[in-house]
Amino acid sequence: MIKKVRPHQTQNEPLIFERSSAGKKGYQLPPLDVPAVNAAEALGDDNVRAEIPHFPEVSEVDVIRHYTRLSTWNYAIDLGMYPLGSCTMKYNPRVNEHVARLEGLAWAHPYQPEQLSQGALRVQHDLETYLSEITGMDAVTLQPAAGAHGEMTGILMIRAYLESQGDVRKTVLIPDSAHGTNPATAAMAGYEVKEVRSNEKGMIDFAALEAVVDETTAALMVTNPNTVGIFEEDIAKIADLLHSRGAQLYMDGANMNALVGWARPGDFGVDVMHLNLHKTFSTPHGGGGPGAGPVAVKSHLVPHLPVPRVVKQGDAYKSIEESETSIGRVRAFYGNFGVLIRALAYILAHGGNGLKNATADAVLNANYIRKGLEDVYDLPYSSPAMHEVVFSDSKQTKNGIKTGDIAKRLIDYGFHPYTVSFPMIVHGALMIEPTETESLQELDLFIDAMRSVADEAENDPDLVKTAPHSTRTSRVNETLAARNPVVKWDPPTSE
Amino acid sequence: MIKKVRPHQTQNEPLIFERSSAGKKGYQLPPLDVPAVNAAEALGDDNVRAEIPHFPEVSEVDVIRHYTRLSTWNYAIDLGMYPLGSCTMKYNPRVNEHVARLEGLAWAHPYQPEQLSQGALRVQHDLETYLSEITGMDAVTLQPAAGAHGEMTGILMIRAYLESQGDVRKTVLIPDSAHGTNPATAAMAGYEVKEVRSNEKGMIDFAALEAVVDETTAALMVTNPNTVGIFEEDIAKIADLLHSRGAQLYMDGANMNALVGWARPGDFGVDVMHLNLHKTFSTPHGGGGPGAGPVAVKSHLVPHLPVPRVVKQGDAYKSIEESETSIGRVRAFYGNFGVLIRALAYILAHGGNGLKNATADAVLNANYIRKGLEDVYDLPYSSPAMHEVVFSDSKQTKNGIKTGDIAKRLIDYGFHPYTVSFPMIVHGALMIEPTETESLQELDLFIDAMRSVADEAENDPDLVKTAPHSTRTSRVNETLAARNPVVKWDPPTSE
Amino acid sequence: MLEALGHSAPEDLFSHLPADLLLNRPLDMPDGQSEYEIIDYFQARAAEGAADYASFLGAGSYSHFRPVVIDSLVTRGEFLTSYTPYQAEISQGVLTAIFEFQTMVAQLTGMDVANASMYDGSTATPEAAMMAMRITRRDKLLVAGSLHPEYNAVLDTYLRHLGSPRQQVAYQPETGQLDLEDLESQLNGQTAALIIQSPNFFGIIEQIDEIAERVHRHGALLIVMFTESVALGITKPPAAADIVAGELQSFAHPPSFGGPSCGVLATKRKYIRQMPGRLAGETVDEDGRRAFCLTLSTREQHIRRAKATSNICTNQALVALMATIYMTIFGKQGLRELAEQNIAKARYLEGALRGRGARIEFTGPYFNEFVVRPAVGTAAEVNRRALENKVVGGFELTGALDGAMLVCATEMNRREEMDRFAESFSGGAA
Amino acid sequence: MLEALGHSAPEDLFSHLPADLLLNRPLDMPDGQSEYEIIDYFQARAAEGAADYASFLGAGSYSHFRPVVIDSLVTRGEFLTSYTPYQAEISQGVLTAIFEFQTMVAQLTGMDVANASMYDGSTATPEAAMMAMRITRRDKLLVAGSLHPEYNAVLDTYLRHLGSPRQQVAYQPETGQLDLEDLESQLNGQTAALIIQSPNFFGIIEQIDEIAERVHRHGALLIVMFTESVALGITKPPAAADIVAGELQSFAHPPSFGGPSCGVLATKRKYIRQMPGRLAGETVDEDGRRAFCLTLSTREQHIRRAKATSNICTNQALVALMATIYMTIFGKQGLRELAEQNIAKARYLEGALRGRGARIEFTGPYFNEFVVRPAVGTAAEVNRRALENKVVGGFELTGALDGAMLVCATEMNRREEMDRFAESFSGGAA
Ligand SMILES: Cc1ncc(COP(=O)(O)O)c(C=O)c1O
Ligand SMILES: Cc1ncc(COP(=O)(O)O)c(C=O)c1O
Repeated sequence: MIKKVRPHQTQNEPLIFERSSAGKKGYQLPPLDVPAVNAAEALGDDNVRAEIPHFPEVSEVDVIRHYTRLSTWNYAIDLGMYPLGSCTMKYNPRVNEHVARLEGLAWAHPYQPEQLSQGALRVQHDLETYLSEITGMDAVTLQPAAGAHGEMTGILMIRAYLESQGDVRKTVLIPDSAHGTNPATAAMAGYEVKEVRSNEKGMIDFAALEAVVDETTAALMVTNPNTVGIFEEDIAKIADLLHSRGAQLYMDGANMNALVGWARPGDFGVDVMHLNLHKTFSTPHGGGGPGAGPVAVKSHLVPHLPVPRVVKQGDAYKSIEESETSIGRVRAFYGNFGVLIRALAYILAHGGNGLKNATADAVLNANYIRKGLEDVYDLPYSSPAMHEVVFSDSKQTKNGIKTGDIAKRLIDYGFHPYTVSFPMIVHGALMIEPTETESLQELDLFIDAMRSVADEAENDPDLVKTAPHSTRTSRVNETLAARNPVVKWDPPTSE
Repeated sequence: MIKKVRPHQTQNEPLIFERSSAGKKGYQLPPLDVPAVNAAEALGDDNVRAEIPHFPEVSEVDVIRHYTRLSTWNYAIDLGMYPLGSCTMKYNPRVNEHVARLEGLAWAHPYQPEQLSQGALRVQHDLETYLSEITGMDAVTLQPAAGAHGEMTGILMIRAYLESQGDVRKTVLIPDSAHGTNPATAAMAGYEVKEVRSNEKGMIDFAALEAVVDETTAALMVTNPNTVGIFEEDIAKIADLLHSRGAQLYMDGANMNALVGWARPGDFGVDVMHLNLHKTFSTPHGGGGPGAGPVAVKSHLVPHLPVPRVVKQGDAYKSIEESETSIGRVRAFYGNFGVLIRALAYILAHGGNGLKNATADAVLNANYIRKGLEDVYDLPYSSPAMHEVVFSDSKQTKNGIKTGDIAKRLIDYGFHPYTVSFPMIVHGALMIEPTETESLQELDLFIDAMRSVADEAENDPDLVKTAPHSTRTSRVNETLAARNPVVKWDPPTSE
Repeated sequence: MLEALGHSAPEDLFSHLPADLLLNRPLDMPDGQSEYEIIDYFQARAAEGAADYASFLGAGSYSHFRPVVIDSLVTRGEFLTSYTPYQAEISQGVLTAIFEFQTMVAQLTGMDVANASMYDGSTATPEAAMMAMRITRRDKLLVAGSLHPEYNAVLDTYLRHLGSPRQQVAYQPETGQLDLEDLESQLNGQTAALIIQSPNFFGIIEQIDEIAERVHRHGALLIVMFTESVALGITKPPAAADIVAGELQSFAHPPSFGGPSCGVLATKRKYIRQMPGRLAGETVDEDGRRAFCLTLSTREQHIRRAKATSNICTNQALVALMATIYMTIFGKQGLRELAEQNIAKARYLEGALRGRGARIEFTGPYFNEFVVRPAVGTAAEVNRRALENKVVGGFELTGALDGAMLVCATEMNRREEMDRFAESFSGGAA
Repeated sequence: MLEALGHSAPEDLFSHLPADLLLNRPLDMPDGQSEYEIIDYFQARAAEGAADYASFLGAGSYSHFRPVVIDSLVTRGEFLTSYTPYQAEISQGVLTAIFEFQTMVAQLTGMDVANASMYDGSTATPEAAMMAMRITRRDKLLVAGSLHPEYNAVLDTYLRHLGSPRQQVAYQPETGQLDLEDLESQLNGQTAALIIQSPNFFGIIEQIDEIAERVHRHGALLIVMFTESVALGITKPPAAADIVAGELQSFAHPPSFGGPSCGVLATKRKYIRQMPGRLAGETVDEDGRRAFCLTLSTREQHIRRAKATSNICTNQALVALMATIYMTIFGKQGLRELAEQNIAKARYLEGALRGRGARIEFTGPYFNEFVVRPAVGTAAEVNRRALENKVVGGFELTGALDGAMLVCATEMNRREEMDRFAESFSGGAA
């Protein structure tokens, strides 16, 4: 029985272009308080455009209705559990939205004089201080705009460091369980990628690693806990191995929600790592971004941190814009400052103890789900789970049901699906991360739904294969979309 | 074909009490910066309560989810046309919400010193000035909290005025088309109510009125345009009649959206009237309130206006708290000040011309609907329509279909129903008020839906009688609710 | 569109109006303004206010922390821009929230039923009085002398014309509580109800049970009114009352110069059909699922017209929703803690003022407001000095209490602010 | 729950971690704070800012009116708290909005296709450069000397390690536009692309068609970058470019100390498979109804891994939504009017500064920014005086432009502010 949702109406809505009527306008500018200027005279005839073809022309109420209606077609954390593994979809506190919009912060210009920027600089300094303590690292840069951007920043620092040692190396090692951004980043930073195999415990195979680390190895990029939600128990040994062979250890910190307050990468031998503030520190995903991917480093990498660097001198905060040894700038200005505000607000709200409790609850919730489902879904790795648990669809495939089908059917039960088919080392993966902000009630509903789908996979496989059945849009044809991509609206050709 | 909506999922949600878990809390107070005090010692044991039985205990995410989920079960102006006749459901501009929340206004205390209240007083003074100009009246009080409250204020002023003339009268005349608040108000103000008949044009029957106005008549309460959306063409004559017999003319201004900028009650001979800022001046209805019901009067009633009165003296604004001749206070403090802010913002945004255009559009939209539907629904009065149009269900009743059924079926088409069964002079009324903020597209969809329902009433009456079919809640049993009213949640009795 | 209707100009739409009634000039008003200019205007008005002052004003309008989530939720268009939930099938969100509101108000006040809101406390009070008159079929009202004076004035406006005699019951000058002897002397078989406020206008908690016992002995009803709902988190609920009228502004809305706020009216089950205002009730839909709808509307003006229990139609729904969210987010423990913080802050303020030689006027137990008299000079003088230190002082009293002031301390008042205010009590005459 | 899993303490959940890796002390951080304290902290930080100053800073981050409805809509939980729309059936809202965004960006820039956003303009630029290198299979880049210096620095960081030679193309010292002769002299068969900015860092509009013609003659691509999207409301779109990279911050977000903002990347249809970033595409559902989904993901890291067109994953979706709403609400006419107001304001400022003897550095056509040199003293001195009048002046330039500053005037700058700023140009040396 589906307990969590019932169908109700949602308004249909055309594309905004289809709603336009010539001459409509949703916003009025104040009258000019200076003489008007003829654009063609000011810029030259050649530089003035014709009107923007087919651009929207609608009223304010049209705008409100259009986007309100669209919004109702979305699932969201505010509506319910969003157990996307690796994404840490936790509740986004509303006070964080409030403080990020305070005029003195939201309207601060990145070039305004330093004496008028003390607040904005202090926010960054405070956040860096807390993130250093949380990670056990020596310094932090807040510039990167997202996790992948942080990876690039980190890998470039490794490159700069090695080069400063006169030691140019050419490969980066990446476990086969890694997130796609890891190899993509290494390639963008000019490295060759070599894959490292996982063992039967779902961890890096230490022997395989030992065999492959050599004098061409710049770094190993490890995610810990890794993408099957398992803590890499050899992490310290791995760090020693790399260091003994002149290589660096990069940690993808996307899964820090499993560690905050309990264990610190800086204590494992990690040289550089990124954090995803939009995961662990609750800044809202907003349908795909913006995020922030601060990078934390050990002291030997500090000279290579990107500029600008925010520092405290006496009572004043300063921004250092130049450095000889820095990798340079990775982004204009100061990173996604508005996101940093939200993350700092989250940290202040929790405090040290609150963060630690949240971590424990996240791990507890994942293990509760594991326990509730391990008899009906295949658990490829029996190692203890941290903040997420990964099953495979192997018990269901005999009826032709794949992880993607189970995911779509889960929608009918009122949940956003888990992460589908990732990590790649698990064939047909179901990657489930509840986070700490889900209540027992919601977890029980989820377990109940997943068990019910397993049952349907057994007894009514077609129901599952053709799901979802309760959404305004039935299963979307992704193949067709890719075949002849239509990525822009064009006016109907007049007949 | 239903074009406007499709079913989609909505989350189920128990009552907040059913979501509670002992010990949960959604808000943290800052630590006390003064010594804690034992409540029993401070207040005496007898004065301290036991814990509040069954009061909610939930987390912040529970709160966000609960009310977000609930909200998705509502229809709203932001989702589409809301053609409730007499309610003037127009678009509510968002900037008005913004300015009403500015700290210096939202946190202003009604007793703060006058020199620190100049802004709050000026807002009221400016609004009064504009409303006087719009209505053509001599003065305005902003105290009343809603239309009905304004009615009472107005009728009490009439009473005070008559009494000041030594002329105590005992009846108030009310047309049979009037809104229920009119007779209820007259009764609350201690008057007997006498009904006045409407004629075949849907207007007050002048002859009938003439026959009934006498020396016991304190006032006539007239709505103009009246509740069938028709302008009372004899209004000036009616005023003269009343005045010639020592009675006053009260106008219910709920339908001012048909007149603003085009005609002014002060020019018709109206002595006192109220406005509904939550109708004509777009302050949001919020699921039923708050509103504001300012009352505008002619000069002879000015001495009787309630206190406080906001006046301008030189450059300063003052609040006059006492007056011998005033009817007194109708509400503590200054009325629904936050609502007044929104209405003033609306007036400023439109300006004189903008208001006039909005009125024309409102009348145009109503007439467009009338034209689109008059062949399929019975139009009881052929007099020209103003801002709303009233049909009757008499063409549909032959198949057992009533206005209430058509309304419920309209829900399936993605619209909020019109006003059902009011005014009472039209048997089985369908009272439709589109307002000016609906686009031609939405109006066409509405006409299309109404025509389609008329068709179904003819060809598939059961479909209509059992509607709605697309909502999460099917037709609600109102009779059962009234039979043994359950108006409060009680914990399930333990077995 | 005009053309589709056979018109050539908007004027045609109004051509059936008598020509001499048409306004033949533009409205005498400025042109329409842009969003930016409007924000500018209101920012200027807001800047004329007291945003950077500490304040010790209460007296019926209170400043309390307001969780950010309240506005995040009530500004959702589905709540903000919906109408009264007459069409239950597409209004279950609002209806469910009202049902929760009614339940929480009942739980808080110890009553059986509560309505969906009244305009405010000051208008809920005469509605309660008229309800008591309907129930008892008596017309004499006793009103505590310690009622908020503006509430008393509103009561007067509402009731003057109904010919119902009203008499004041004195408060004891020492404790500030209702004078039980005076009460006894005035109660009789014509008394419809006694109206008291608790905490009363002076912040003092009344002896509700004792009072109720006396009132009921005469077949009259007890109406208990409150303006500071935070007190209900810790003080004994007025369960002995027959009708509770009050104000939830503290839970819902910043002071906003006095409105909008949220009136409540709650009573015993047996009086439900005499209640004014809307009620949401539980029922089922065609499929037997729990659903809510407005109910008992035969009490209301749109059905019963001149015989309705009240003329109220539009109420304070959105503010009631704010209060509902507030009560939910604080919850059982939070409301208690909040009340305890208010007690502690007020006691600290009391100490600070006593430290400056000020006298506390009444001995009765108070919640977060009390009447204080400066050692030298008047309340007005103290307040004038306070203003210079960016403090808005207390509410200056008149009559018997002339020269004293009513001060309020809530969880928002910082210790430093209270010390700063206290300083104003020791300056010389201004 | 712990017990259900056979645990007795939270510590048990971490007992499988090597003991020496567990943190055996509390984090060295303050205790958790209440909402009120958090607001207090950030209000204090905000108060340390420049909220009450007029400002003439642009240089890549612009202040423009921001319609209130943007935040009313993007704070709806359904937008704010949803993830990347991988599950199309319950993400049609976000997907439709992205599709609209892509369309509007294409319409605005004159390109065929645009992606769902990049981090910002400064990172979109190297992504465009790498894309051009993939398309042309060439590795030499020419970069205009009039590019935003921070963008240039980011380009350097991204490309330094890929061994791609980069050379600067000079700007004409008189007009401030790209020096076409210098361009010709550097273009050759190894050139992958030329990267220019228009309006360039100095606010000057480039001769895009002429430049494109020359670049294409050598089989290279033209990348046009912009930082001030408001210009696109009136200036000719860079339709002759092959790739357009840019920044929509002006349409979307207040400056926010430089981020978040909204990078865009648009190109010709034929290069779609070489684009980085997400793309929403139109398709149908099982019932044949129009639907949208993410598409061409074989370009992306989660499928193609080391061979992806970029490593980008999380982008700036919510800011892109803000820009989409902004473009919608201004619309066709509004964007043009807005651009015209910017032109007028900047011309007034120009006049006011000339009136104080200042020299405008370049003769090329500019939009709302220009380089100005005070008659006496330096930009730094002028800015110092301006600050005393509550004006944040222009961006101080270095190198060949030492002593001059880049100033920006938008529709938000009032005439009075411009006059006030101009006064600072005529004081003596500070
Ligand atoms: C394990 C892991 N690494 C890296 C990333 C990339 O982070 P971002 O999307 O912030 O660029 C993700 C995010 O999905 C991830 O889950
Ligand atoms: C004609 C008419 N009069 C009076 C009222 C009562 O106004 P309110 O609900 O603001 O008290 C209404 C509102 O529904 C109305 O339509």
